[in-house]
Amino acid sequence: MSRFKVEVRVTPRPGLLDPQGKAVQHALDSLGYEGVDSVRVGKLLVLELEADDAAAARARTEEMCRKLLANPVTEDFLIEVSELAPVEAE
Amino acid sequence: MSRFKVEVRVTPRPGLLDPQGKAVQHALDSLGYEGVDSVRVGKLLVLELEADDAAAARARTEEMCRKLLANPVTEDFLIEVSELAPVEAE
Amino acid sequence: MRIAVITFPGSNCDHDCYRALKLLDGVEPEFRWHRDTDLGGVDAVLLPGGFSYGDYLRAGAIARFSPIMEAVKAFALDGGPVVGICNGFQVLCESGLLPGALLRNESLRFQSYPVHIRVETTATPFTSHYRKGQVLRIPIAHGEGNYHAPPEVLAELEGDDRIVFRYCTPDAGLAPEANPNGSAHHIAGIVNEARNVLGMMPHPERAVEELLGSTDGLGLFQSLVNHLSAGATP
Amino acid sequence: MTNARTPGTGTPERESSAQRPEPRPGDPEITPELVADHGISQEEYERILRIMGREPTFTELGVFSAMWSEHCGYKNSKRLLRLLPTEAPWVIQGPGENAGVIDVGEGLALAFKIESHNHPSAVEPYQGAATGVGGILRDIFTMGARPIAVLDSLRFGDLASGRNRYLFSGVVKGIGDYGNCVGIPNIGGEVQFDQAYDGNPLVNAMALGLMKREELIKGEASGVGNTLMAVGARTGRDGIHGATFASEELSEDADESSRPQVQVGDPFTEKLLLEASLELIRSGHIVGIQDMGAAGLTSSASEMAGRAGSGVLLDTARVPVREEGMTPYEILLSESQERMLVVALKGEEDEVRRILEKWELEAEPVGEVTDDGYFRIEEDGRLVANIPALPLTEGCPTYEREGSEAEEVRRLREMDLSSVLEPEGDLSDYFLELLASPNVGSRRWIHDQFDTTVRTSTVIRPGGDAGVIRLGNTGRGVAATTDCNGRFCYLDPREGARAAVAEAARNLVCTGALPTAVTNNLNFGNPLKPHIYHQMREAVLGMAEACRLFETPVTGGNVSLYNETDGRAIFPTPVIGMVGILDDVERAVGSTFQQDGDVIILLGENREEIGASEFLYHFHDRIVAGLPPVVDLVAERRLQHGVLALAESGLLRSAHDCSEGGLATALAQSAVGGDGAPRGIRVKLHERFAPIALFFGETTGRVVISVRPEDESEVLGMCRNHGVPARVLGTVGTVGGPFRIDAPRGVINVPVEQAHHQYYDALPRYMDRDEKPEDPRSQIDG
Ligand SMILES: Nc1ncnc2c1ncn2[C@@H]1O[C@H](COP(=O)(O)OP(=O)(O)O)[C@@H](O)[C@H]1O
Ligand SMILES: [Mg+2]
Repeated sequence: MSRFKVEVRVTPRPGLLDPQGKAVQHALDSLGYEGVDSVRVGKLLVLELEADDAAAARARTEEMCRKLLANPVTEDFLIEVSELAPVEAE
Repeated sequence: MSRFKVEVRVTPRPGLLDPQGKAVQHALDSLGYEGVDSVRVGKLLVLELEADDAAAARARTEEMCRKLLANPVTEDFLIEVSELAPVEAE
Repeated sequence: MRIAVITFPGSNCDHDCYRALKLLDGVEPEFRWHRDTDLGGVDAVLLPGGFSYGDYLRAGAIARFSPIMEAVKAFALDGGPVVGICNGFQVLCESGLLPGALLRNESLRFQSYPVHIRVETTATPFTSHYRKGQVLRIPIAHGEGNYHAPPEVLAELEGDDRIVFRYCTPDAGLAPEANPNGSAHHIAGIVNEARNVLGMMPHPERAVEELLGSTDGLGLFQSLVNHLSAGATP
Repeated sequence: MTNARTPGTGTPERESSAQRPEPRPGDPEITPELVADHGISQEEYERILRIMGREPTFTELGVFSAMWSEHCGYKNSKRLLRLLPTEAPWVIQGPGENAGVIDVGEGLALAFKIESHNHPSAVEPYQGAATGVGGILRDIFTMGARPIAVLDSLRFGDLASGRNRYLFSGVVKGIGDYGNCVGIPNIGGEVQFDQAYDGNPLVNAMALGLMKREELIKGEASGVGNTLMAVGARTGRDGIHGATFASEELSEDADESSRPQVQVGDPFTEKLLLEASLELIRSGHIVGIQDMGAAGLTSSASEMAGRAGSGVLLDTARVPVREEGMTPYEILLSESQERMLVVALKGEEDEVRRILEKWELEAEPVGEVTDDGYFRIEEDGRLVANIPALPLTEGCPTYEREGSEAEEVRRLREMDLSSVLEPEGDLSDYFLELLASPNVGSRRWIHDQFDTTVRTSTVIRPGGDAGVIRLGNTGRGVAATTDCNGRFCYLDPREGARAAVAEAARNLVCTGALPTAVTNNLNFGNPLKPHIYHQMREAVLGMAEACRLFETPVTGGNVSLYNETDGRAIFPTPVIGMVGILDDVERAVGSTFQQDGDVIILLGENREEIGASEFLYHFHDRIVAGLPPVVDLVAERRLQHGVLALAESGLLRSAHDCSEGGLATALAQSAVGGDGAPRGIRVKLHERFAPIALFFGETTGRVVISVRPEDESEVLGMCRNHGVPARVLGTVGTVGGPFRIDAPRGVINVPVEQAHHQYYDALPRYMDRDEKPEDPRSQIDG
């Protein structure tokens, strides 16, 4: 068993309107930041969990995403796992 | 000039109450996912912009974060830059 | 006397504020557009509620960069009275005119109903008409009203008598059930150090007529008018 | 047997064949499969061939498919809708426009309409509900009216299921976030939970708007040479074929297959669009405006041409888009939100643009009004579609079908329920449990998430019988409500629809408002099934009869069919949205008891009815059976006049209608409702029949009022004069006192705090705690 830090990036599906992104881009524009072609705003979830190994941590998170963390109709997700420490080390 | 994809992760500052994280953790709990020790919910901003190089892209994004994208009282931010393509290639 | 009501794209309480101010003798409310750069010599400024720029990034975050906000800042630093209600409070925090930030309600839900708030200090241009400890019944309507500030800032607010309103029970008690959003120290409204900038989440402009259920908000506007007319007669 | 009706004569075949679009590279070939995929029947396709005088292009096929969908073409409901009364001296605009409009005095006009977003909400509750509110608001402000209130009529399956809780919380949040951001107060609505709506929630949103009479503008493309401008948000690929989708049954894998049809709402842009549109309308630079709603640019442009009897020429390459490479087909059918089509006076396009720019929005010329009666589309100057406008908008075949009642329904209606009525004696436990039923308990959990007081004109917030808004500074007010009991309608659609109209009117008069006009939302299953068509026809007949008698004409509405999941239809749910006028808004009456010692009076009569009740559903295995309560429209009419007279004379301290949960529940709601502290009551009933029916039966035509003791005899006298049965039941007690109802064969006796707690805990017990672990998404932010 180890502890893992899992980052889940949840982003609006391509093609869907992203009003938040639009508003931010507009604001950056009017603040004079040129050359920003696109802004999408999503969610970042940072979890800490215990699992046997990185693959298990990822698999479990994937399931959580499908069930809860991301809305399959409007959002995509991406998972990144990094090991924190073996559980004994705690 | 190149185009860069810049990911900005905006997270609630440590110590700050994160009701959304709490709610997600709670929901995971009630779904029977054990061993999830901590959940923090933040924002993910994905920008596409043009800049001379990665360092310039980062510097510019840092400024945007300080000015607009994150609230220094409540949020931290982390920037990740990756090159998409030289602008000529477009 | 002339009071500016600022309209940002997405403001939706600007007309309500205008209407409330109109009820007071001698007050001439005037709208100012977010792109204006000049307040035009008004005596006070009101930042109304709503969802400036949709509140899409953070409530008030984008509005603070509106051209008019430069003028509002200068006006405030010069001692002019400024009131931010709901989204206006959020804009004031984002622009640094007030300390702290307003986070998502602890319930994660938008909450809209009449709450009770206790007047904590009458030593401001906005509350002289009330009694200290007086309980007002005023509607809230917000999703991000959970006031947050670092401990040292909260201590300063407490120590300097800068907490103007706290959420309370009908009989003036402080209780978690009476706090609609999880706000630190039950804070519903604060002033800046110079005491001329007020930010509050509840909507006093929605409590100025018996027909609509309460007139408890009138005192705030009356206090402001008294303050201004006292200053106007040297 | 279907029997299609041929539309207006003279299909202009010659001209259309003269201007035949070249096939567009990349477009698929027209095959029978492709036609079928567009939801177009063989018979309909033949009609298209006749109208066109040739085979349609792919783009044209898409256009027909959208315009002849049930959603836009009303092919299965149009003939029934003709049965509804639509006229009265105060009706300024009846059905056919974006919204109905009535005269409300003082030179003011009220626009109002209801609209469904059932299918989108089933797939994505948050966005589905949000965009539903967005659409109905646009319908209002495109008439020139400023939206002043919204209401929402909702149906969900049983809250015991996590999926239903997810849908419910998502829909409520979506409605709230959208309306709150635009700044329109929510003043009421309704929600019913029943397993009949499992997997197929109903989300009907209603909006009201106010304007000066002369500010009324229509959705007409008139004035040859005038410029069509696309205004507001850019066009993306979202919601392509939403109108066709809304006319299909949902299947198990709806989530997967419907993905591309999800539309995302942007209430901030809506708010800007609202301000810009009203400014535009008042500027005089435009002659017509319409929301690009269902079927997007296609329906707005063709309907505007159809109404004006003109034609339009559009170039899709000029439409501002969000994504690259969009085809004319996609641009024409996209249902991207927060867009308008505007007809600007020739030469005044720049003024239009300037107004939009002030609100940080775009306005682009995309075409012009023509006089040839054609809906003509070009892509960068090359013709891609050329369709006669009138046959396109009006020529959709309409069907009248055979209907027959389902055998099952007859059986349920005739079911023997006598054993249900057996319990006697102390019925307090039944009472307390019923108060906490999701169908009876307080809706505060819902409307606390809605801004109800923005615009500082809300006189009665949600929680009473109807919402009341003051009308500017006129001293007048408007009340609004939505009502329908799907169970009544299931067991007897005609009676159920009559009951819905009666309940709506009763809710209005309880606040002191005179019922004035109706908008309606017909939510039904698949009309091709005889028992569904039967439900539709019966419901419309019942609605028509009641509306005629009450002098509340129908000025508009919406039809949502194919509300079925895996072949099972929802209850027939003809939702009534009704508005009423208060001459003196200061006289508005609330529904809560005010003062101890006040006299409680029942208007109307108790009957031994228990059919179709919440009691039955809740305590007897979710059964929906028995005869729904009888509706006596003439007695209802007298009751309405009586209550109104009492309200106008200022004699009412409170008035509350009896509905779900019956008389005991109505008394409890008046005792514990409102923002004040709960008051006990002491009530004696004399009926000797089964106390279960007496306390919990849902007999219609009853109103509980309270009056000052000194007014009692005057009130009873007025009731006599109006022919309204009235009887003193008892008195209002003190804050925190006992809540007690005595009857010959039963009693309810509880501390009022307990009733209070049960009533307000009804929804939180499901939504705020995790007693039900399979309920994940409803608990976190969507
Ligand atoms: N979905 C909703 N949105 C807003 N208000 C609602 C909703 N559902 C119910 N309400 C409000 O709650 C109160 C009770 O509703 P309901 O039980 O339908 O009353 P009635 O039976 O008198 O029509 C009404 O004021 C109604 O407007
Ligand atoms: Mg109702």
